[in-house]
Amino acid sequence: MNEQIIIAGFGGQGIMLMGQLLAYAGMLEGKYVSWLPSYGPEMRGGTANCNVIISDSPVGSPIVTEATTVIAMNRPSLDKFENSLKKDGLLLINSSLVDRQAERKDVRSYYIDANDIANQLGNLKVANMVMLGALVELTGIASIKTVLESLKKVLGPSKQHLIPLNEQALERGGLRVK
Amino acid sequence: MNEQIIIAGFGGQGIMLMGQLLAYAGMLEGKYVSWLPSYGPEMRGGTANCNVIISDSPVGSPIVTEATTVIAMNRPSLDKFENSLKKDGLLLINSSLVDRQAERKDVRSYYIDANDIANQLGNLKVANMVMLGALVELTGIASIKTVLESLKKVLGPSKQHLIPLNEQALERGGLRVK
Amino acid sequence: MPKVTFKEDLCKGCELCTTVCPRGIVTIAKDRINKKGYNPAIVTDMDKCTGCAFCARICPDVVIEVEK
Amino acid sequence: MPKVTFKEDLCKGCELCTTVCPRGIVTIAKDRINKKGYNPAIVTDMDKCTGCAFCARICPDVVIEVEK
Amino acid sequence: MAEKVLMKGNEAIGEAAIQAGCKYFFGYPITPQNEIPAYMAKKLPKVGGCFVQAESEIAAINMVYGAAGAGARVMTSSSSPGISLKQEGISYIAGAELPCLVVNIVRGGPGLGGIQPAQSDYFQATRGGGHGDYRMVVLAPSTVQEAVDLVMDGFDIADMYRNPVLLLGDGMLGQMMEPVEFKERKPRQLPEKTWAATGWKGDRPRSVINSLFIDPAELERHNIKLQAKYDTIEKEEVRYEAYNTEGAQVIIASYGTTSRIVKNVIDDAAREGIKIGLIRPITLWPFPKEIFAKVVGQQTVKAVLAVEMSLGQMVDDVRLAVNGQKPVYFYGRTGGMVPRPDDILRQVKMILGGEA
Amino acid sequence: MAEKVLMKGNEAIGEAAIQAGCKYFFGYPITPQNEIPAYMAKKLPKVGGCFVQAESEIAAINMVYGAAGAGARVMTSSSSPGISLKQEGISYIAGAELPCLVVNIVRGGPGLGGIQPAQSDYFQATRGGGHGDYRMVVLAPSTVQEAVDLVMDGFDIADMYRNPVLLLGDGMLGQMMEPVEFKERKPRQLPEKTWAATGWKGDRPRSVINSLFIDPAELERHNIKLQAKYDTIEKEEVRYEAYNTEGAQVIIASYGTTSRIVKNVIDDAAREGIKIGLIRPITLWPFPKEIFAKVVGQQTVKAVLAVEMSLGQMVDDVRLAVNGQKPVYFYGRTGGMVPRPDDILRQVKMILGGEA
Amino acid sequence: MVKVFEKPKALTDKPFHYCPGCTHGIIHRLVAEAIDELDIQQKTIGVAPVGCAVFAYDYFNCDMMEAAHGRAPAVATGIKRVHPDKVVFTYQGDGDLASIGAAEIVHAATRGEKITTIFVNNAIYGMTGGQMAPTTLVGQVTATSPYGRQPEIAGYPIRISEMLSTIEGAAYIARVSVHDIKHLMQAKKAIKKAFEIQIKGKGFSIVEVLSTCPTNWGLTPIEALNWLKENMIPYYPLGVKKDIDGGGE
Amino acid sequence: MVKVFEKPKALTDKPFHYCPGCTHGIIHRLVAEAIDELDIQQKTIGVAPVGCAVFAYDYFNCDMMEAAHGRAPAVATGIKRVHPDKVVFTYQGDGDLASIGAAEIVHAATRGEKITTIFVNNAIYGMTGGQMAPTTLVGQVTATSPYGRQPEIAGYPIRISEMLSTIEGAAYIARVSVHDIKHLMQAKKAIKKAFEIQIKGKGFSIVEVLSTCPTNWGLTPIEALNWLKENMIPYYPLGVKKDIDGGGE
Ligand SMILES: Cc1ncc(C[n+]2csc(CCOP(=O)(O)OP(=O)(O)O)c2C)c(N)n1
Ligand SMILES: Cc1ncc(C[n+]2csc(CCOP(=O)(O)OP(=O)(O)O)c2C)c(N)n1
Ligand code: SF4
Ligand code: SF4
Ligand code: SF4
Ligand code: SF4
Ligand code: SF4
Ligand code: SF4
Ligand SMILES: [Mg+2]
Ligand SMILES: [Mg+2]
Repeated sequence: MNEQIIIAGFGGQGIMLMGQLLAYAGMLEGKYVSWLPSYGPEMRGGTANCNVIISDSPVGSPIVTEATTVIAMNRPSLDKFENSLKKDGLLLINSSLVDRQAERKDVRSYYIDANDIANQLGNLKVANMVMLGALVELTGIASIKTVLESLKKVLGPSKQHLIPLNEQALERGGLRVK
Repeated sequence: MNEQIIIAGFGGQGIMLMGQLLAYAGMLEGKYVSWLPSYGPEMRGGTANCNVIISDSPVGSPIVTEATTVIAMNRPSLDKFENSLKKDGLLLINSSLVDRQAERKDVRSYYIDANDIANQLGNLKVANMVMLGALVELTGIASIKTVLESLKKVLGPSKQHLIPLNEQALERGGLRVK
Repeated sequence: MPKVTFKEDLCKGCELCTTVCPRGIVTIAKDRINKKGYNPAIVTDMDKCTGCAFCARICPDVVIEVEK
Repeated sequence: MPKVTFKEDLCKGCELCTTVCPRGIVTIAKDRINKKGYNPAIVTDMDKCTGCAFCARICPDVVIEVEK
Repeated sequence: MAEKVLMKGNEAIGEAAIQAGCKYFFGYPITPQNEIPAYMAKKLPKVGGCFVQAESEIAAINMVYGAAGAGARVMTSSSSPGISLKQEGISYIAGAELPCLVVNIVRGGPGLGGIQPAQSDYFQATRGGGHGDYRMVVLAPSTVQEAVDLVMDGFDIADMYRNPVLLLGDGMLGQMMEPVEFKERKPRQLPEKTWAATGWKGDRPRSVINSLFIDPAELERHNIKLQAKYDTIEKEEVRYEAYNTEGAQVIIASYGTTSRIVKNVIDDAAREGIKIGLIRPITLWPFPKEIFAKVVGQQTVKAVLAVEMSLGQMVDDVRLAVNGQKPVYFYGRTGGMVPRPDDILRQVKMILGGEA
Repeated sequence: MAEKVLMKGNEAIGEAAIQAGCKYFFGYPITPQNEIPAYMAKKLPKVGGCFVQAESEIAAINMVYGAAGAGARVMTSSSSPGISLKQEGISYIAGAELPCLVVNIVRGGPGLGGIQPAQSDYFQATRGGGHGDYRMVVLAPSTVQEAVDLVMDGFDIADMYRNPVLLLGDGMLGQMMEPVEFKERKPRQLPEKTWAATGWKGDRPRSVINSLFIDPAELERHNIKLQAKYDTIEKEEVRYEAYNTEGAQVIIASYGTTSRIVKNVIDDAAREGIKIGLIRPITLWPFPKEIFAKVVGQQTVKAVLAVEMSLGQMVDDVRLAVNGQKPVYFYGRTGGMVPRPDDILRQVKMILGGEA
Repeated sequence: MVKVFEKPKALTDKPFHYCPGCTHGIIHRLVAEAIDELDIQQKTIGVAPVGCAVFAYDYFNCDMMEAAHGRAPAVATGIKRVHPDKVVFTYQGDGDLASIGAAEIVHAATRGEKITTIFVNNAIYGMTGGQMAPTTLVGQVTATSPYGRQPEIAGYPIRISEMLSTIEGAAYIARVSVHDIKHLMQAKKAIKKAFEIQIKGKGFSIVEVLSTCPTNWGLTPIEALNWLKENMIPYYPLGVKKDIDGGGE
Repeated sequence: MVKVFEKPKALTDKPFHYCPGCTHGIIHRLVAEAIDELDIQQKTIGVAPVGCAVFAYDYFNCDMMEAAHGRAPAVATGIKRVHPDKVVFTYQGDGDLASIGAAEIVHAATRGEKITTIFVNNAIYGMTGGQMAPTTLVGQVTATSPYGRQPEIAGYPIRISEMLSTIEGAAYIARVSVHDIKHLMQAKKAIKKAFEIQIKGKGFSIVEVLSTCPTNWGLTPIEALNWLKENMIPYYPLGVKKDIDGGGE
């Protein structure tokens, strides 16, 4: 396995957390992993993205130049990263916020209405977990269980009550692409 | 000509000025010259010395390692620099303040009671000029006239009234070793 | 009658202008987003405007122009 | 009777001690120089000393010791 | 075996320092290293230590001087412009022979520059941006795990030799997350800090922490003593990784995060039948000269290529190490741009094709 | 011909600057360069200029940044620790492409060190003690006259390339007096300072003096532009003196005041039938590589000896220039100690005798 | 119809990069209005800091320089000495001015440097993501005071205006706020006055403007204005601290 | 017979290198006497400045560090944080403290750093040969104010004690002089008090001591004391400027 993933969206959409959970889950499943965020001057409303690598062998460059998967949580992200995807790569588009189709025809595109699903679950903030659910379902990088386990570690003791909601979101995301 | 001169004494004895006048005079007489002072943290009562080179060819190192002439204005200076003098070099000792004879027998030593002579002239400060007079007399590095000319330039317009006294001191110094 | 104009695409939806209008006619248009991705501020009832320019003065992004 | 001792070789002849003695008995020995090359301070008439230690207190070089 | 955790480079550096017994941190905010002071502010009070946000980088390095002189394990971190400001202080620390760890998470320069990863402070790090004849040991990790290990080793090296140690990373290393393990380490035998200023009870010579030697002969003696120490370090502390070097056609010299990209290139090249070797200096000073001399001596090696995130700084050291044996080429990106594997490979091909 | 006057190096530097049209000086006291600010304080008001004693070296270099950005010929001077403090500012000046003259009258280090002459800031000067990919032109006079000439040239070079120029002297040069002549110079054709911030009347693009490029691609472009400038400087501005090099058995590389001592050695050696040549870099950056390659190529030359008042800094550049053609040796004194002619000659003999 | 309010000429057309509701934008505009009203745009040279306002050189429509962190007063000194007839101002945050640049501001005041400083005190380091500033209030949680600023460890917030008022060369010092219309009008008056003091050659002038950082305070813009009013003003009393030209408290 | 006056134990036997009549020597002794009287020699760590007092590490008979120019308060902070139970003091000149080290002293005070600073104000840079200091009086001729300090160019002398008094973390601030016996006894009292404040953990304490530099003032030691009295004291009024422990003016 050598998954090279780009996750991108607005700051505030939980982009960084998605990537971290993925990397964490990969690590728990015994893979070599890395997570690399974009960073810049602190300003609200900016865009954010991160690179995640999950591999059977040690990670060389943590920078993803040719992605196996791109998750575009908003329109500018799709515009920016669609071309970074390698042939036959996986393109996950948050169709709730992206008003166009993929241009690439040589990739596997999925449209997930993550914000709408999250809304249905009663909390817009879990749109990222919906997408993550879809991703793990499609790639088998990690099980939803491991992702949840990762979430428990990342959230810390005070926020364990959020686990069930996130579990639901992950599952809904998975179902959406099954 | 390649005169390598060390002049040393207490701070306040006008050591630096002696050296500068010598270098200035050398320059006016068309020689290559350099003047290099010792320097250190500003403290009264310390010792001071300078190196003067007057030469027919361009000056290499401005540091005198083997002196052709040493002027010792006080005892510590004699102790420190007597050995820097090359064989047959010239050793001028301010006998007013130095209470010993030269140890070197392979050099030409002169004892000049510079402070006493200066005192007689009514101004202890010109002891340095007395020594300088002796030096130029003995070496012919420059004429007393050129030294005086240099002094005029160095003193600046406001202090020209001091020239006659200094001229006297130079002459008295010259006479002392004639 | 005073006229208040919003350079809508500069608005960041911070809502500061909505707090200072003596006539309470400045609000956020919850129903649309501008190019920057914010719900922009608007004047609901221009007739009531006094042209006091308070809204413009507090706006950190120089979004608003006022004529009288 | 108070006793004032000078570590003469430390003296720098600054004369500060001469200005504070209430009895005016501290002066500079113009006739001799110490190791450092200064005319050192001395007490001329120890009998008059009150042991006030003013001379010692103003001395910047801790030259003076006073006993009483 | 300790548990593996996923950590940001900057936070891992902080945690490693704490586990190495560092109780004092003095710093000043600057991107992209802000997670280090934030981590220390959070954690040091819990281990009985102390975090002070200094008023400036200069104050920070001088607080480090004070704390190190007082006998503590102490650290500061910053990024390029802030490290420039610390140069006088670092020179003082080297001059007074105090141990400490300085971290530079490099960003693009010169001037205010940018905040993206760069390696353009190599000269400053290895040549002493400060004045006088002195050296810092410069450690250049390429992974978060290595950063952790080198932080711990760095404190030991600092204490061993009474010398400042610089950990040189970049924005990428500081910001990325990787699994790390805080291993049990067998402690190095370190000299006692009898020289530290801790209050003088008369039971040892009075401690005076100082770098002033007004008599030049004394200062020269001091400098020669320092030089002897540096000679020992050059003998004892050189570290590098030589990867795939046997029979290589081209040797790439690269360090830190850049070397990871080079590793990708090596794999890509292998697929095309080109054999590239990597020498990755882990200590930038002392520079691993000997391995270069040795590897480059191989018949197979046609050339050496230095790859850096700068416009050519380490390449000087590579040239000095290669000493004319083989041609040395350079490829670099700068200002926060990161070399791409395909561009590096193109360089290698050009060299082999005689076009470079 | 102008009149010859006997002047202290430091004062001559000040006078040369004024004659070169420098009207602004910002500095802070430090031995052994105090005569420069004192001279400027006395003279600048008389030429309608301005001397400001800054609160620190950092403030001074940033005042220089401001004045240079405002279009003025401007200068600062200091000595080693003070120059370390200026590194961030110098990096900013290089980054914003501002012209100015910085003078370092070097003293022994590291730390507070001493105040006697040294050359141990060579690395800092030539490698940029500051952060980022930048260079300063470094001029190293060996006589007071040359200091005067190079100060004047230095301002022109700075304006020509919009780059800081460093004049690197030492305590000996600053304190000694020699005859100097302030020659009529034919002015170099210099570009107009249309970029300067002088108040914007709309008749030119708004002037923005800046070194921030938040987009790394932009910063890289800026760096590459700077690099192109440095390449031009390397081509156009190299200066050196080659003395007695033809048929020499040993080439000594030495600069500044040390090279004067070497000249004595050359005479002494000649008397003993040993032929020594001297290459004296006048620009330390750009370093005169080519002349080394050329001279050292001579059959007669057995070896190169770098002589410095440091523990070995320029020797790196000499090695890089010689590139393995001939062995390169080093002899240095440090901490304010000055090499003695007889000791240097002994080194040469040891080299020739195969003992070094 | 006449424009009763429009963008001042001394601002460029570049939209501000500041976070929504950040009062840096208001303060920029007030400075620009003062420049317009005094008709000095053509002879003004501004100095941008390192901080969120670093891009001020893109916004003020006059010649600008970007200074190293904290050194704007030194840079301004260099400019002013070369162009004594120009109007030179610095725009600096509290990290920039009160922390790393403390010596530079104290000495610009001491020299009576004829420059004007706009000092934006938002009790935090905005640009770098919300670390403690010397002006951070006691108890305030920041990235580097995670348990709230504790006086035992980090001391008490510094009152720059009061401190500089002890310096002879400082001619005009005022602390203002922009949390409501009334106060921002006063702020503008103070800024204009500060420029006038410079133009008259009286000495150093500085206006400390209390400002918000909704992002790093973790508040909405409206909440942030209230927090400023309720927490900052009691510790940082508003008013003219010094005015050698008459006035003052 | 009892010794009514002898060299304090907290001074080593090394003779001072100061110029004849330089009051640095008196001030050293007063500090040492305070250390003796408080019996804290074994737990005191001193920090020497860069300035004429650079060799203070040879004179104070306790552990000492030599700090970079102006940075003594930062160095002392580092020491004190490691050894909160020790007594840490800095000894600094006016160039060191008021000029290059202005930020460091302001922030040591701001942090309420529990250290004591002895600030020797002699209105000049002694060590480097008599340049203008920020404390140099108007009109005073120095190497870098050859026409006398001109306020138009160099501003007015800075009153450090008054400036620091505006800072909350400063617990004790006094200005004293040593030009006569009465005043030097007061100086000693202030120095002792400053140490006591530190020992009690009250915060930052500083004693500004007016001092002479006969060499660079170009006066005899006696003339220098008079010059201090007649010129410095009127501009630098003596007294306790702040004492959170009670007292003050
Ligand atoms: C020498 C140096 N140190 C640190 C930094 C990092 N830095 C950038 S902005 C900033 C602080 C900004 O805070 P402030 O001045 O309060 O301005 P604000 O962003 O709050 O407006 C810092 C520390 C830097 N660029 N240069
Ligand atoms: C960074 C740095 N800048 C400048 C100097 C030079 N220097 C040494 S002492 C001194 C000033 C001393 O004046 P002050 O602090 O008033 O002490 P004083 O000698 O008057 O007691 C200076 C500028 C230095 N050593 N280091
Ligand atoms: S101008 Fe005044 S009344 Fe009109 S909308 Fe704006 S704030 Fe309201
Ligand atoms: S104040 Fe300005 S930016 Fe904020 S909501 Fe109103 S118009 Fe928009
Ligand atoms: S102790 Fe008092 S009375 Fe005695 S000599 Fe000294 S000053 Fe005079
Ligand atoms: S005060 Fe001290 S140093 Fe000065 S003259 Fe008196 S004893 Fe000597
Ligand atoms: S981080 Fe704070 S100060 Fe900076 S722009 Fe955002 S709100 Fe304003
Ligand atoms: S130079 Fe001045 S301050 Fe320094 S020791 Fe001499 S008199 Fe004292
Ligand atoms: Mg701020
Ligand atoms: Mg002083």
